[in-house]
Amino acid sequence: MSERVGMEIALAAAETVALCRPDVIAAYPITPNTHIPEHLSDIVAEGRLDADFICVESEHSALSACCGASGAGARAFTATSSQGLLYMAEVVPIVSAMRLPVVMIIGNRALSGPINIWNDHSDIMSQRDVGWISMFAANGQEVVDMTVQSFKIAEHRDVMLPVNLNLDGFQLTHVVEPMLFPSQEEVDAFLPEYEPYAAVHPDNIVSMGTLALPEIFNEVMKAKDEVLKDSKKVILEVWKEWEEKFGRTYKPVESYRTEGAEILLLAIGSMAETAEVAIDELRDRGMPVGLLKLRLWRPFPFEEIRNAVKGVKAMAVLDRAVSFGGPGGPVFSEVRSALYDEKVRPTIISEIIGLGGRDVPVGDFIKIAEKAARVAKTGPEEEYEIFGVRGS
Amino acid sequence: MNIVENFDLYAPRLVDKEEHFSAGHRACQGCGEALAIRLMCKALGKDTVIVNATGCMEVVSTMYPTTAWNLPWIHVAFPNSASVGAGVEAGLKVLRRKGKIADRDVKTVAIGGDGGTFDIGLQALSGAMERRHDLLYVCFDNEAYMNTGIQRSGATPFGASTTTAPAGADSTGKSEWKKNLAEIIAAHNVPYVATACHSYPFDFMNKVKKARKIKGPSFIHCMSVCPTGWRTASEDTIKMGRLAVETGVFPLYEIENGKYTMNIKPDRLRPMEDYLKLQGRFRHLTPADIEVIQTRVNLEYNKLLNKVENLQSWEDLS
Amino acid sequence: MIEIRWHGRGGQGAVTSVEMLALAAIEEGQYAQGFPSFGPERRGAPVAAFNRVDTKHINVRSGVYDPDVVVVLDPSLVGLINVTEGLKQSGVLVVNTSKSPEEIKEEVHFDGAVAAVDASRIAWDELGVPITNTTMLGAVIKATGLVKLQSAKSPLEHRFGRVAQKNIKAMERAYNELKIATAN
Amino acid sequence: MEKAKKWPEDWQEIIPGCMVFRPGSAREYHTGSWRAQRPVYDNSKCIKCGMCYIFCPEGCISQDADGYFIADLDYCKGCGICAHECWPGAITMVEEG
Repeated sequence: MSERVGMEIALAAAETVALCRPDVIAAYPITPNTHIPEHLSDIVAEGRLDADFICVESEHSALSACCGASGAGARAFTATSSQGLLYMAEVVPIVSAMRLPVVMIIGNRALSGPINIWNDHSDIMSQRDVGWISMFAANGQEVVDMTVQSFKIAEHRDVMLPVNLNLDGFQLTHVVEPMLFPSQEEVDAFLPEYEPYAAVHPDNIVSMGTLALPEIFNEVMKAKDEVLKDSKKVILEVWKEWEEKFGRTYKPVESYRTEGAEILLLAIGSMAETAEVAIDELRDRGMPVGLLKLRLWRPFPFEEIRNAVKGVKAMAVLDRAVSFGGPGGPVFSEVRSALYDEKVRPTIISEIIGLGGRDVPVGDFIKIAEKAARVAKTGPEEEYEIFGVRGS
Repeated sequence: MNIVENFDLYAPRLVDKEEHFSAGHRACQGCGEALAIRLMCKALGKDTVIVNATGCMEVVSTMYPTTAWNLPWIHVAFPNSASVGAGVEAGLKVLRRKGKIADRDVKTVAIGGDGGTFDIGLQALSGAMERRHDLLYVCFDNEAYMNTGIQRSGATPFGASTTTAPAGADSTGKSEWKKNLAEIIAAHNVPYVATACHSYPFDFMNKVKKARKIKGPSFIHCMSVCPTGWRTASEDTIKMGRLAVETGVFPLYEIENGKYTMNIKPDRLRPMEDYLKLQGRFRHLTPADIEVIQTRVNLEYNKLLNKVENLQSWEDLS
Repeated sequence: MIEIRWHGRGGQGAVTSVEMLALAAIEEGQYAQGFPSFGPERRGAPVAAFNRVDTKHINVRSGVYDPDVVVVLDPSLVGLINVTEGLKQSGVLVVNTSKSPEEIKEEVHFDGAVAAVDASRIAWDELGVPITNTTMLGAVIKATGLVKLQSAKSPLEHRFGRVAQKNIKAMERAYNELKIATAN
Repeated sequence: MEKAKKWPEDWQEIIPGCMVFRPGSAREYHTGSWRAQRPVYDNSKCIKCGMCYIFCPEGCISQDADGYFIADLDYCKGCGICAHECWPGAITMVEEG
């Protein structure tokens, strides 16, 4: 039976990871994810989890050790944020190329510089094209649920890819709130023991991490791309099973009050929850506005995005990262590109908000929705906007 | 004629006949590193997992869809064979504890070149040694970044001309001395640290066997002659390694629990000129340059002898 | 939904206060958030921490701007910072002070309700340290009625182990000794 | 050992992670073509010490039934180490072709 417990979400993430019985955890402290490995080391020290906690000397080594452990056939977990993710960056695309189902929780934080420890999505957006499955949680319950799901998806024989689960630093990691925890029996029933496709052991000799020459590299990349795209089938299956067992629904793109909506906001991460409050207010005022919440970032849910915008006149895509000198926020450019070939498509605007921990209160979502309603009639006013920036 | 140390007739009887590192690898003609790896694998035997840093040996041995390895082998990147090794070791340990794999001792051995060990991988190596993983790390030192075309590393000796520390009108090649890596690792209180060279195959293999038995971290620094990078004749690979030892520029010694032992102690050191003159990378050196090198080699050798004579095992100190 | 802002100094345990209050509410089946101000403040610096309590899932994840309740853990902060900033007129200010609530009301020019308790003295008496976070929890529970006093006991027991009973005693004393000056 | 194609033709044939499950399959590639000179043994001088075997970077020298050594010319790159290290002088390097 699930138990309702109040807890800091970072600790809840650690507790849930422990329910998934990882064999090896390797992590390095960095704000705001630190409480996750800290608490996992507590759980191991208390004897509640039979795992090796490798207290590595860098994030590069954290992900490297996870590669080694996963390559040896162990279930491996790590967590990081921001600069830590960048320090891992060399190893990140290798993990997916080697088809090692490592699970990583990222407590999203702005990239330096200037140094800033607070939330935005510039860290994960910098690691977009690396072949990992990438998902966002919007509240503590989703962190708990998606942590368990992540292991199952990653380790599925048709997937065998690493998963990063993103939760907003501080806005989620440091918040105490109630969550329903599945029992150990429920997790064990949902998540089978990890059976590696291959492992480095003399009983079954394999070479992992080989060299690929130009004669084969296109095919290798195509194979990597196809398996990531195909993983959506498994992701949907796992979410369906989760819904059947636990009654909570997960979709690649979720909608909130979109019936009859002419204006949409599209948000990612925890701000999608705050945006709901704004939608309620605007609906009360009679504005036909709804909200899309993007949960699955990679593989990108093209079909779901196309279906979700039918009949919509204008949509504001909210990004928590800047693509400097680029086409607008990274989520925006993906969404716009998904809709380019549609005969009828909404006007889309890019609103970049909440950088480096800048608070995004309900009123900001209302103003953005109002702007979207305006451009539905007049057309876009600029390529993209850093919303609410002083001096403009 | 003293061809090899402790010369044993019928050498093949003394070693594992299995070729765990198979022919067909694409190392250069006369590659000392390929030889050293072949010998290391014979000493390790089959219950071994090899964790390879990016470098010549990884590139020449595992061109997909083939592999030269008859041992389980994993490569991830350049700077992290020690941390990948740490993960492999931890993974195998936990899986064995949980009864998910066979209950027998499988040694994790991380390997890297001098670039991957002295320079870019030093942090990961230091971390792995400090954390006391049951891990043997073997550095195959050919004294430059050979895989990328002979660039200077922290292991490149003073005076060597490399493609990033070239000799020229205003330069005598590398202007800094080689980093003393064995001492750095020994300072981590690693119970077994040794230097070795493929030119002394039985000494090297014995050291590998000794290190393999250590429950905890161990480290071997294996000088590996690179005919391409050193600009020596391919048939001289063994001779060059022997000269490195006989001149004292690369003495073979062990540090066991803090106690130093000199394994090969020539009666008289040969002059450095004998070693330097055979190598294209040192061709530009003047007699004065060689004198500077000779002085330094003498000093370092004497420092080592001093340790050999005076330092005791920790066990005798406690 | 009730929003609460706690003022304290780094090291005084404001974050523990918000956690304990959130856990007490959650224990009762309510929904609650507790979170720090996320700043880099170190020991001694003025800090804030926040609660939201509601009977249904709370989806707001932005800052707290118009709190219903403000709690001041450290008497020296009154006058140093604007403790009533954004505080709703219908709300309540809960202060650790040796002064009367009427005096505080005058001092901070607040027309709403003010509650006062000498939490520092209680903390000295019961805990032997001037850390008022658990003591003030009792004051807040009394002033707001958000949760039952009983509901805060198990989070305190879980958090404080051997010294839990002392903290519970301090909390109970603050609950009983709180004085309230009603809104104008 | 099953002889594989030099390259997998299609992307569908790529083994997950480019793993290789055929230990020692590098032997499919014959490095003997790199050789400019080959070792020739004079068994009348051979004392069967095995130093050529020990020092071969390719590991391509083996012992025959009589205890003499032979280099596998499919793999011998002609580096000359064996000849150089053979102190009784039983091996000489001979130009190919």
